[in-house]
Amino acid sequence: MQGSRPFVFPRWTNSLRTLIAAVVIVGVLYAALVVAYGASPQTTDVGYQPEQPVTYSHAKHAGELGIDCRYCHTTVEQAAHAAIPPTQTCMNCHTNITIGNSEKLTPVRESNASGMPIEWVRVHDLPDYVYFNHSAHVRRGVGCASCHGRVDKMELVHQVEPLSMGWCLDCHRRPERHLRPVKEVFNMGYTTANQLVDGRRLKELYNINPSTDCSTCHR
Amino acid sequence: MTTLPAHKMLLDTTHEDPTRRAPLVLGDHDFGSVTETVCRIVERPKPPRAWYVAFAVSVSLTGVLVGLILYLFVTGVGVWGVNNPVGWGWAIVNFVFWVGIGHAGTLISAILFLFRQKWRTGINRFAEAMTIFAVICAGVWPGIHVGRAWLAYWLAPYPNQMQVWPNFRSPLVWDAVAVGTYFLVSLMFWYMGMIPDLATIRDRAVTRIRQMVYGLLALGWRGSNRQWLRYERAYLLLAALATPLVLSVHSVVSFDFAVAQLPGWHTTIFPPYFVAGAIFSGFAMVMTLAIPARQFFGLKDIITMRHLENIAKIILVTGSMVGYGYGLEFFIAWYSGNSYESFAFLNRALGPYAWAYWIMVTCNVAVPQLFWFRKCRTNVWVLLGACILVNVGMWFERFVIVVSSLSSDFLPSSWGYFSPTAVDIMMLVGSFGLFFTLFLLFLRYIPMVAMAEVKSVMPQALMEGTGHRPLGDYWGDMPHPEQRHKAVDAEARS
Amino acid sequence: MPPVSGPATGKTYWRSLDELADTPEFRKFVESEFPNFAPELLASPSRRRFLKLMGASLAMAGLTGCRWPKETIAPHGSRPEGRTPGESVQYATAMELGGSAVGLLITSYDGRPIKVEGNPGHPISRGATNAFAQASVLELYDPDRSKGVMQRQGDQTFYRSWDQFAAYARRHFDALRADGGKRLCVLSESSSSPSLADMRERFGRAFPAAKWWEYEPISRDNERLGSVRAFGQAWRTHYALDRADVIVSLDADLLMDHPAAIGHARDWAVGRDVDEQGQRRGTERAMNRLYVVESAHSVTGSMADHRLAVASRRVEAVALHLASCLIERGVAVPSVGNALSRSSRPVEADFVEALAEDLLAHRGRCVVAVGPRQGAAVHALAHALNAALGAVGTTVSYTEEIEPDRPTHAEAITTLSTDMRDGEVDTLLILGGNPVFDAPADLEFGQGLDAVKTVIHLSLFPNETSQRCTWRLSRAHYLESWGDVRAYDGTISVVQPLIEPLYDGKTPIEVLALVIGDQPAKGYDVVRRTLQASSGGADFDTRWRRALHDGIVPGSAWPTAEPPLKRGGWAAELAERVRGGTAEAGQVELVFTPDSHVYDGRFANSGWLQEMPDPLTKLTWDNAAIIAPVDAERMGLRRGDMVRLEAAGQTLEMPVTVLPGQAEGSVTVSLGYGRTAAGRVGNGTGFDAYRLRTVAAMEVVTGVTLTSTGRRTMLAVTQDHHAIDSRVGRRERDKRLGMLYREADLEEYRRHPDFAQHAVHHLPLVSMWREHEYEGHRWGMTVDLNKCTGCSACVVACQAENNIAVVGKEEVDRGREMHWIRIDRYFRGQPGAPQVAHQPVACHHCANAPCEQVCPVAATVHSSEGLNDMVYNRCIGTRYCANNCPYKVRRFNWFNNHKDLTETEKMAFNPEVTVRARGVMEKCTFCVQRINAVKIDAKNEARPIADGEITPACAQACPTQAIVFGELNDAESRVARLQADRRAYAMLGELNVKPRTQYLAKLRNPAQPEVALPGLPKATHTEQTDTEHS
Amino acid sequence: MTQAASTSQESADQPRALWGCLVEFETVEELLAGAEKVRDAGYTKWDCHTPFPVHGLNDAMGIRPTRLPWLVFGAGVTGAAVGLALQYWTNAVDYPLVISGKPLFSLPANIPVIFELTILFAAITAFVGMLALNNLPQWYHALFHQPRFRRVTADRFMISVEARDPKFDPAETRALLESLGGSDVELVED
Repeated sequence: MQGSRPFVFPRWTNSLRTLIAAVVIVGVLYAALVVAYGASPQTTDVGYQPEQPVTYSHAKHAGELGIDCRYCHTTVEQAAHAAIPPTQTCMNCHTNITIGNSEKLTPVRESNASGMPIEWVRVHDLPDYVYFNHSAHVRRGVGCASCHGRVDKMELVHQVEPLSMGWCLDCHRRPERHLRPVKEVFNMGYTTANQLVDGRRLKELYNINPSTDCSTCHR
Repeated sequence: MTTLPAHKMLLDTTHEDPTRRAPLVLGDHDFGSVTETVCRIVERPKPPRAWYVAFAVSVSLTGVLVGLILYLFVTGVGVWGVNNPVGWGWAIVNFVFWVGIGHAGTLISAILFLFRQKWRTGINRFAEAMTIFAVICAGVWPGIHVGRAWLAYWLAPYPNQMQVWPNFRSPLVWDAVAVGTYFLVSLMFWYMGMIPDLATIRDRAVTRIRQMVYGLLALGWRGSNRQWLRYERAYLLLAALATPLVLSVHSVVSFDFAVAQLPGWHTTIFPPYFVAGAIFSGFAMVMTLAIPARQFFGLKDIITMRHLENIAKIILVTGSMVGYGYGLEFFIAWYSGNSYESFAFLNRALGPYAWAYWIMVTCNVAVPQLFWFRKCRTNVWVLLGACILVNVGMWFERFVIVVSSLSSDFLPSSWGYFSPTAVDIMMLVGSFGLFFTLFLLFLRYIPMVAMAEVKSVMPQALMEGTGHRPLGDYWGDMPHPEQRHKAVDAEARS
Repeated sequence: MPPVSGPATGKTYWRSLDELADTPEFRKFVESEFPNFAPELLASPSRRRFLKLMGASLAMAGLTGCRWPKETIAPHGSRPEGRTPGESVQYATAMELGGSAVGLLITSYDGRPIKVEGNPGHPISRGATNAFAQASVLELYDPDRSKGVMQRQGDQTFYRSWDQFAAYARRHFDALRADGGKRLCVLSESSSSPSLADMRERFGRAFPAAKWWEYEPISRDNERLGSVRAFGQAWRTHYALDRADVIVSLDADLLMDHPAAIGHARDWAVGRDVDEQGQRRGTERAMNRLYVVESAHSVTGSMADHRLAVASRRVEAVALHLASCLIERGVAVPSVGNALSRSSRPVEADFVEALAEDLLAHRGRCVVAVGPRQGAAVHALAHALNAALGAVGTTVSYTEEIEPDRPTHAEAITTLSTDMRDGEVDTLLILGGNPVFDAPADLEFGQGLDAVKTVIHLSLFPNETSQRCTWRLSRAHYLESWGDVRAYDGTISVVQPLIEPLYDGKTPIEVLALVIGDQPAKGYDVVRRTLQASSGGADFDTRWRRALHDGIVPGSAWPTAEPPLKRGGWAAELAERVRGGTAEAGQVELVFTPDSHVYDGRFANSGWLQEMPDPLTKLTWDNAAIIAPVDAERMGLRRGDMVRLEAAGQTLEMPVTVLPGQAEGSVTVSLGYGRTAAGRVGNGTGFDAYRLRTVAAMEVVTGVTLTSTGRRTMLAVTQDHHAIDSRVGRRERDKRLGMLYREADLEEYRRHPDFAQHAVHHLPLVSMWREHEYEGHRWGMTVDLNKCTGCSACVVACQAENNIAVVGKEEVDRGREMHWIRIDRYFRGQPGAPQVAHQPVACHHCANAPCEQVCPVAATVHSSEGLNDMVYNRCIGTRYCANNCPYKVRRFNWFNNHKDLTETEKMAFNPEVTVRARGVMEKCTFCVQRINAVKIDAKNEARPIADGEITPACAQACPTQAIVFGELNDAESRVARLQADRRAYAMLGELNVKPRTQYLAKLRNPAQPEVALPGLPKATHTEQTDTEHS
Repeated sequence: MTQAASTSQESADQPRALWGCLVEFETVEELLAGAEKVRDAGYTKWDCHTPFPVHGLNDAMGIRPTRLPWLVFGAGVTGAAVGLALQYWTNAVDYPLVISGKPLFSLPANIPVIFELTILFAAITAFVGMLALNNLPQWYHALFHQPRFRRVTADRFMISVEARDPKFDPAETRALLESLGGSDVELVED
């Protein structure tokens, strides 16, 4: 064995040292980024915009025509769910109004005739172990737009906020950033010169101290 | 000066004489022959048939373990015998058992190194290997024993969209951190110790593939003294860090119990007594592995009877500590006047789990007392038998602590009995399979003795007259080369 | 339901709903059945919750950020008036069992009834319920229920439609009119429904010659007969236990097994609710005292201050001796007079003497009640005694009886089966019931049935009887049907449907209408007609709506009367029997009781009831022959040993269980188990005691032989597992009992009102750190051990409210039952005459909760309102918290417990509570979903929360109101006042865990002056001689 | 032969540069003696190669102790700080939860993690630092071309002087090394 020629790694292998170091460091950072952004609801959920059985335009109804949210989502102030309106609600108007192309309305008419529901696709979907109550929020000056965005500008509704636990907590910890006068809750376009000042005042006024207890949302 | 004839004194490796200790390496070895002896094992093309048999068995058992883990994941932890009130069963028992085993390695390496106990050199390498593998076996359990293993990563404090953090008050978090750290540090310690030896194998390697593989692993070690300088310093530092770590790890494991308020768990004596127990079981396992190893691979000259005897002495000491712990628990229970506490221990000794308790006491307290007798300390069969019993006993210690305490705590209405299922049993067996699989691979491919370190304690490494001394003070520890040769001749003549 | 086979007819027939679940047929079926409901059912925001729960939690698990599967919302076509999706509504109705009703309020969520509560306005329930009522929701959704109409032809079964049946019925019954239905018989369950009675009259007019029989396996006919003997006519006896200071129960389980049990419990509890002077709160009256003489250890017996365990057949002797003692003391017991020669041997002299003394001391404030298993004469005697003691009019009252002169159930079933066997019956219409299974064995009813050409069975389940019938009609569940029922006191409640019939069922009323071709045929109209007829026409609609809303028809209770006792030979006869009774002495007797899980067998397919531990034996999923410890010792029997029972020529092999307090020489077997056609849950559970029952001995069989077979079987109990039983353990158990369950005699309590505070001696509890303050709310609970009877209504109520899984017999045996609230049951004293302790234990929401600190992921933490929150979706399942919980109230999902639920069963889920995934810890939350609901409403209405507005399911169901929940920060709230009571103590408080649930110590009220009575152990902590229980 | 060795290894390489000079010894004694001579000759870019750490060699070579310990100490302190900060911020600041009625921040509960992190950081630094300071991994090295050099990991001791050394001169250095009494002095090419 003494005689035999030793195997020697080629010279360039020495540069591997730096390469390995680099890979390790970059790899760690990359993983961190993936977890932080790639997997966060901000990335995965925001912008979710499923096709709906009826091409109903909030921009048209809530925006142009300026119909109040509560005309359709009647229960939002009393109940946990902001109920999706029954077909009847559509027909209230559309029995005599048939502007625009009326094919759009066919499913609605069918549903009205058959009594079978229109199966809307849920956009804002919380996990099943999360219990969100609309009435508790809209009655305390949390605007529709704060969570659902400018629905009145959306042709087809999509999700604008991550609806992640962290996102909920942000508001429960610092409600002043989002509070508005109760009468402005359904005002999509509400803005204020100095949100923080107003927010703090309203927080006082409505005596709002949101809980971050687990059982507030998880039961 | 003793009256024994020189050669007797020198060759009876168990002979003790404060002024003249027996040598650590027997036979007429020089650096080359030591290298040869150790490397031969790794380099021989084919291992003994026994190796293949053992390996086959171990691998299939590992398969069983893996299969059962999958079954567990799809079905639920209900496949075990655990229930209410006994929420922790064999999974945790096995975890503590294996972590305990995993202590001797680093302990031998680190603490003995710090204390300049040069007899460690013969055994530290595979003691460390044993540690790594034992910790791997231990690591399996906490992971799979949780109900939703796929969420176990929530124990890690990483920023997440829930904005929720782990609860650092929980001993389980301490546990995860401690065991994780322990594994990493042990691994580095082990690998670092191996670098020079890997280089040796690299340089002796004949086949290209071996040259490349060991070449890669040796990281281009050149044995240069400037390297040795930092290497030794780093090694010393690691040893210095690992020593408190070893002690902390099992203390933390004991917190899993001591921090709870369950009678029989909530005991301040746990940390020291767990550490002692860990060392105890760890050394027992080292012995269990060392004896066959030196037998099969002809290492009797390097892992000498003196090594085994020293281990036996440690087992005797730690065993007695553990026994003292058992006694003290009862005293405290009685002395504290806490009725729940007193019952917990009364119940251990006389309750439905008395059988387990008495197995534990017999194996852990009675058996080691054999080692008071030299005859037993120097008889491999006694050593082997005793050490296996000790391991059994230590498994039962954990069983008694975990199960008997849980089965009857505060409300008699909720007392319940735990009985293992087939899955429990097969998984324990399987974990042994995993352990031995890894260990056999180690024996096959990695020098099981730290050659460089052994060489450094050989007489040739010692320079008369120069005033230079390898690794601390050698007076009396090494017979002078001439003396040795004389003795050997004497031996030959008689 | 047995697999049905045969050529496919026009209509598809099917085995179970889930088989069809997603076929178009099923959709069509559902839509046709309940158009409004179907969409909700198939996809409503609430529904989705459990439909894809596993999916969701898994998505949560690994694949962070992945969206849930696409979901659709199906709103109503047109939303019904006043229906808010996702909000629950309550409707009043009533549930009838064994011929008398309990008024209920049903919580309906998006059209699905999901929870049963008591109707506070109802005279019997008064807001409380029992386990049976609680479990009726699950029964409604039971996928094994009978579906639609089935016709058997030869060995083939065909699915038919109601129209097809109607057509058949018209042909068939018109033919029968010819001879006035001479060969037509109806066998019905006993029912109190005025409408049914009305329909029965119409039926009688249609078929003058037809016979109508009524049969109930669990019958109270002895009471009727007793009153007939005493008064010459059937009267119904009512007890006002709240007015009684001394209550004597002769084999009567007033608090559990009685049509008015819930009311009794409430009244009885009034007399146990004492202040620090040991007097009833706010009155001068003393705490009541309960004497029980019985063989089987009943719930009432477990509450007794003095309990005398004697064989059931010797109770009459005790009663007689009591009478003579009273007569001795100068009480004129009407119509008994000197029929009793003093020659009748004194029985249990010291007990009876003391009892007599006590009764005398409480004339007019005492009750003597006799149970349904005792003979008519004993009942008659009780009437006499009550009259003599001036109880009648104060604590005892009488009302008329429904159908006073009907034959007894035994007679009825006997005649019917004889007629059938003699071939005098061509058509038999069975309305409910399950005679093939529960008729006395010696009648061999089944065989008789085969001799009948046409048997039509209307039944909720395709049970043993339906299988032998030509037509199986599925019966509408009470939650699906219109009807009316009477409570025990006669109060009428209107039964209104909460949901369209899921399985195409009809009510007996409707079927009768069909049979006689009567109009109107719809239950709704019939009920309205009856009510209108009974209560006049003027603005009927208002009263109708009111009745529906209140759940009762005001003023419909029967007027009470004081019927005069008439002389009868019964006293002499009784004396005679007692004298002769010596002959039977030494013989083993067998006593039949209704079962705490399955009643007479009808609830056998209810997982909730099957898994509810029996209040005394803690047995689940089984019945067993209950024997006394002494007998067990003598025969060397342990729980689970199989024995052979031979009685009246019938034999049965079943396991025994040993129960302290069971009378020596008496074996108790509960009826209703051993079903073969109960459904997937009930089949093959337990052992069929009906096989030992004969017409001659419907209640008690004497001369029974009991021999060990040497075999054993597994009985799943939730307490006292054998394996854990050791001498040290037992000694410790008895030692601890005094600390866990604190009790005192009334006298001692008067002397040391704060005895409960001194039951445990420990170092002062100091905290190492500053305690957290709880501004705002701080919830707490108290459990009054002096009131809790162990009836277990809370256990099932909790299960229904919180979607608690049923795990099955094997898992229970492993110790994996999931109940969030359990009732610990301990025995103390001599196994022969033990004292019983019932202690409900749920999560105590400790301020220093030991479970919280050990959770690595903070899945269980404290809320700012002092709740111990358990966050399922954060839990990774280390089970460390359960290990560290001193109360052992945490429950772990060892498997996916909901895997096997059918879609219909899932409809019983409460959408307000997360359905827990596999590998997750769960426990009592103080019904946090209810707390939050009230909080949100209160805040929306900007008002404070009223005390008692929030009631957890357990507290709401509790008949005695032993459980009180509320606001601890408000010193005036009930719970705060109770926790300030000196009887209040924290169990295991010495651990300094600061539990928020506190117990009010138990008081016992033994007779004064102290006489040597059973039920009074001399030493409080006597060594248990019984190896089985504690 | 070196020539041959190297060419055969790396034919692709540019014309060989001289790397240095190598001498071999049998025993530790010889090595130490030799090392002292080279040291005294004032060489700086040179090294000894031994199968095990020969003690006293550092003095013999006159090299200064390593600064590794300071790195390790620093890392340890960092670990402790990180451990404390992490636990304080997560449990007491970012999402304070009431757990078992305990204070939001209590040092005793945090000690284990702090301790473990201290060890972890320090240990990793010790290991990685050693490699870094030793320029490891360095799979290629001129000396690996020397067949004899492979015995240095078994039973031989060697001294190598690099050509980079200012005092290096092929002839002189060779002479010096030969004077050390070692065997097979030879020039090593790169």
